[in-house]
Amino acid sequence: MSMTLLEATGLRRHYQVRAGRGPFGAKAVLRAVDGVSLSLKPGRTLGLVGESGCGKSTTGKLVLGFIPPTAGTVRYRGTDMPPAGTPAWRALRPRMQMVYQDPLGALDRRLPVGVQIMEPLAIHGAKSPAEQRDRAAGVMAAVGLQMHQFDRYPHELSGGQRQRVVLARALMTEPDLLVCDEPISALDVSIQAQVVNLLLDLQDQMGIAYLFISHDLKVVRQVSHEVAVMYLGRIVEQGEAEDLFARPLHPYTRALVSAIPVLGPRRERLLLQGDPPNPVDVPSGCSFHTRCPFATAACRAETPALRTLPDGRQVACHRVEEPALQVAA
Amino acid sequence: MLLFTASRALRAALTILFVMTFAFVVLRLSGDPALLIMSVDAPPEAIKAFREAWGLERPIWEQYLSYIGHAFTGDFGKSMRDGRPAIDLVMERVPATLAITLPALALKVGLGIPAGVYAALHRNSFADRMTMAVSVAGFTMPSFVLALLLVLLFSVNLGWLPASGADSPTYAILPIITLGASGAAIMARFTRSAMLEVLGQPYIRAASAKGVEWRRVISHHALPNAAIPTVTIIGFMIGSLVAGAVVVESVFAWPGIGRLLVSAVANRDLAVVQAILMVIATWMVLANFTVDMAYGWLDPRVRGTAAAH
Amino acid sequence: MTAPLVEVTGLTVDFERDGRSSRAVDGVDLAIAPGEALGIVGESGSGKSVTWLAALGLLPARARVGGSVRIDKQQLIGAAPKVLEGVRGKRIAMIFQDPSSCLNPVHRIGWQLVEALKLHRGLDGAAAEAATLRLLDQVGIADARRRLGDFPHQLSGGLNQRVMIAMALAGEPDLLIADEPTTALDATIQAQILALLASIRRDTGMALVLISHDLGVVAENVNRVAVMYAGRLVEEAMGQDLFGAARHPYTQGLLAALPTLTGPRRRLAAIPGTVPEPGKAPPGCAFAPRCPLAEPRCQSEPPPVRHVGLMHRAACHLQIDVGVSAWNLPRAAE
Amino acid sequence: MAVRDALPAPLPTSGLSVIARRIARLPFAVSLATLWLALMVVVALGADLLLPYSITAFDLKARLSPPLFFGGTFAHPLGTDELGRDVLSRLIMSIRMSLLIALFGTLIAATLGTLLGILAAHFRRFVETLILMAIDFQASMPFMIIALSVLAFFGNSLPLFIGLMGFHSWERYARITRGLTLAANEQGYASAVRQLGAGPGRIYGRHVLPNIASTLIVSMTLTFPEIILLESGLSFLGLGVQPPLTSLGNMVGYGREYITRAPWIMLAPATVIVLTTLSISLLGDWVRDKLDPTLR
Repeated sequence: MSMTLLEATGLRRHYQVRAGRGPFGAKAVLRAVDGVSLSLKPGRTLGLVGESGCGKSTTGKLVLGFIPPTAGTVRYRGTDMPPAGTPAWRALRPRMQMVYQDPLGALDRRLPVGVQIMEPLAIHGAKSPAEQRDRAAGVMAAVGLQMHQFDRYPHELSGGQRQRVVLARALMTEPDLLVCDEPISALDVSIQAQVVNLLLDLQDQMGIAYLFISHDLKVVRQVSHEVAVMYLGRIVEQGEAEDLFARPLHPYTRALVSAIPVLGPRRERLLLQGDPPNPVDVPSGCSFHTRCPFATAACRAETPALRTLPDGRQVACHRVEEPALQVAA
Repeated sequence: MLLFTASRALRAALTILFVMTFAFVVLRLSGDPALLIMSVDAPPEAIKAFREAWGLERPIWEQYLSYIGHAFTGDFGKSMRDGRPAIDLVMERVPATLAITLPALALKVGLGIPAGVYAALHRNSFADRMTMAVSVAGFTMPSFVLALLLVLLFSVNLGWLPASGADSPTYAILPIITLGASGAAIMARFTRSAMLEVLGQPYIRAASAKGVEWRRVISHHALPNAAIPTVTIIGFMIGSLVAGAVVVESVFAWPGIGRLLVSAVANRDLAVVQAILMVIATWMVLANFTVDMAYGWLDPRVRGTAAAH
Repeated sequence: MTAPLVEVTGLTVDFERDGRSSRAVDGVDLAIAPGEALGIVGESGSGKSVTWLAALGLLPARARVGGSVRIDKQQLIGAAPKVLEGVRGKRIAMIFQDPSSCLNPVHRIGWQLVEALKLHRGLDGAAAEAATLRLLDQVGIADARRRLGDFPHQLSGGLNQRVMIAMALAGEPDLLIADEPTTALDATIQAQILALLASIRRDTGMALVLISHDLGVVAENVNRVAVMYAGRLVEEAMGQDLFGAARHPYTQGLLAALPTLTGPRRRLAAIPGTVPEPGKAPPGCAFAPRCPLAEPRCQSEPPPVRHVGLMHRAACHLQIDVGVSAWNLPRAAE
Repeated sequence: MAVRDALPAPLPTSGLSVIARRIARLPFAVSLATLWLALMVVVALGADLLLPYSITAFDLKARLSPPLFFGGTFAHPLGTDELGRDVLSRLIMSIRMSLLIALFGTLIAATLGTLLGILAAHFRRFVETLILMAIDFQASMPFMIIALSVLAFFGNSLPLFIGLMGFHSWERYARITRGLTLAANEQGYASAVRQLGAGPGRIYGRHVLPNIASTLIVSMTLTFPEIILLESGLSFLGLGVQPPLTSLGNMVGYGREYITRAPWIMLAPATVIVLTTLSISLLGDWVRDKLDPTLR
């Protein structure tokens, strides 16, 4: 089955900000997301990587219809996403859920976790309390929680257990889509693998599609079928996960991959100069040209489109096919 | 910096306009202003003259504009008690109020800040607990109770100081102590918590790690940062000097604005009340403006420079 | 091995709260040779940062510190404030995780650098300014003269960490302790900062203690690695030995739990359970409740730190052979 | 996947033993404060039963009689005033009146402020700007002055006076509620529940309000004594509670005339004011420390 579960086209999200302070501060536009298109098939995982401020979290919220896009559309199973807060939007929630970076923040610390796990069913009111409880017991077992934890409060659980609670709550309505926003970043190293394995197992068993947002390239590679790399609100490269990290083409992806410290032998490193530009003041042309070691005049003038190469890889770079660039790599 | 100043000045002007509008709306809501201000037994032709002068027959927005116009020239009408312009009555009381509130402010700052800093630096020590105990007492003791206790002790029992009036500088001593003591308590408490907050910041530990000796960490790293929130509370104290003096001036029969306000409220002398309201609002706004400027000077983060992200 | 520059012996740290005390560091022994780079790896609550804050006397008053930390025979634990102030920044400098909140927000960058220079080199006026510019240049800050007048909030996290490093260099220390220096920074900026630290070490011969939760960061930047868990040192070895032939089940578990950037994807080996809360470590080996090989004595007796190879120490009752992983043994299969 | 978790020992379930242990751990000062407040509540609730005399009953034979132990009698344990009215009786009625005003004032301020805060956080944009402007205005004028002008313009009546007290510090609740609600809406639990498909009623009623309740209650321990002080200050000046009703400030104001001859008229209510505000502040500080350990 190759029907598309989720299709986002030309998503933009701009914010009005003041560059200075006070009512006289000059207005500026912060382009958090600036023309992102992506699609996701059932049971597949799309990884979204990038550094802080690249718009990956905003993309996650746009895809769920949680915040309205400035431009662009999101279609779920072929129908347009209704505006947030409307009954139609709410009715769609059981189909798509979110997993958060900070599970303690995403849980209500004054309610026992069991009550919170059952809440989606209570909201969409389909089942009797007894049925809700049965379902909760099943889901808790699936995510590796024990029934005696049903009456615990979030602060009485460890970070890994809390993330399991958040997952259990998300799974109650048997969604097709989970948007995971940095789901393991706040966890201790020895706990991260538990949650990664759990996510993979759940996908196997339930056929859920994931939009997996993270700054951690290693983890994204571990869980994703396909990976998109974002820089300043745009996707600069997208491709099959193992291939993308083994053979990054866009200079930014190459720098990012080479910047990740690894245990094995040291690799050649493409060290970028300076900081990423302020998203309020995105450079003209290719937004990466200010830090790109291969930038030319054309890069400064013209924004490269995301093109599909013969091997299926998508890259937004003017020079990606030039031999000079291949040699320099 | 210029933009910062301009935006604060605009805010100050807006607040004053807000207060005027407040007075206008409340006055209209409360009945016929002419009757309220002139009192019911005023001669009908005087009321008519008043209505014409204030344009009470005209549409409400015209009345509003004319009211604002009058208010800006300091014309709030005449006091119904002695027929003098209200604003004159108020302005002649200003020196008396300042004579007790300014020394009291010095007392609050001079006593409260060192006590608060000391308490924070010697946290959980006996001195800290004592400072906090005194400060809680100062916070919970109403000024009129403190005033009366001081009178009971120093005037009635010991006979050292006069209890009420304003015949010589010694009459100012008890009002100043009353005003200063509770303010100093609040100041100490606030300074202590500001200081503790700063001492917990990473840059304090980083300064120590750099090898800076502890005394210098306090004087050059902690105090300038703790000063920022402290200035807010000083500004608020300056702004509410007059308000704080209302009760104390009444207890000690001190001829300042506060006492005038109380008698004006009791007699419903609305022209005087309005004039005082505006004087206090202007004072408050000036104080806030000064604090904002001091803030900009103390805290580079609010100076409004275009920051790198 | 040459005479150590810094020697930590039997260091303990207890935090008191509400009359109860909890042990954050429990008998840590470490030695750092001049010019050496030592990595310290551990999860939150492992005591890896507290160890060094205790050494420099930077912990709050409710911490009780025992044991010994010496730099060239000079005892630091219990030393007078004057002695400690002479060591901090001058002999041992320290940089922290969140550079933007470690710089004083109300002082200009230049002022803060000059303060350090005046303190450690007695420089003033024009000489201090020249030295400041040199330092900023050394840490790779372009346009140094303009940056002197900036406040920390005007700089990015990466630039602020460079300033912190410049400040640490002001005292020309023998040892720099970098406590998670890149955790708050993005990957590309992290690479810049780590490269900078490496080049400074090449130029100055300064020793480095790099504290991190990221095994990759440590692997790429130090010679020797110590692994801490729940306030204790569990394993210590040269980098290639530790990452190639770890002998402690915890270290082995950490390595097996780590996804890779190259090679085929395999299922991660997850360490079950959770990190014990500070002060709630079990009486025996702190890792026993999560260890696939734990025996009864592991629950009751703390394991001794034993030499298991050349410059390789591990704190485990079971002497696991080279090349054997606790996580591949049949008993670990659940 | 098996997860072996160290299970924390189950908490003791007997409610009574928990309460007993909590009381044993109360600091001495806090216990005293709690006792005093309990006494005040009993007095306020049972005023009609406790009253030895009517507050307007004159006893002209016993004018200005001193309290017990200062030469007085059991007939008037706290002495009498110029007209021979029993100070204890007046004090009991005053406590009821002052606590009543402070209670209603606090409730009005908390309700109004919380509501406005939630509205601001929910609707954002224009509604929020308007509410923020009102907060700024309220915070930039000393409330004493606002209160005095309103009293001057509208005259005085008890319902108006109580309503006026309710306007004191509403902006504190509005500010806290808006801040916490925004935080919860941005990335916290409220956002998570909204993503589950919950409507505003469930989000605010079941999640946000219970979560911020403790902060609001701590704020009420600040507002309550402030309103007692404000009310007694205004009543002291003769601008608050009007005779024949009586409040603590009112009594002090009246007793001030007799400060040389009969200081007890003024000292009795003054002591009650100070002890009550002090007790609430102590209790509030203690509760705040317990609720938020980071403040210590």
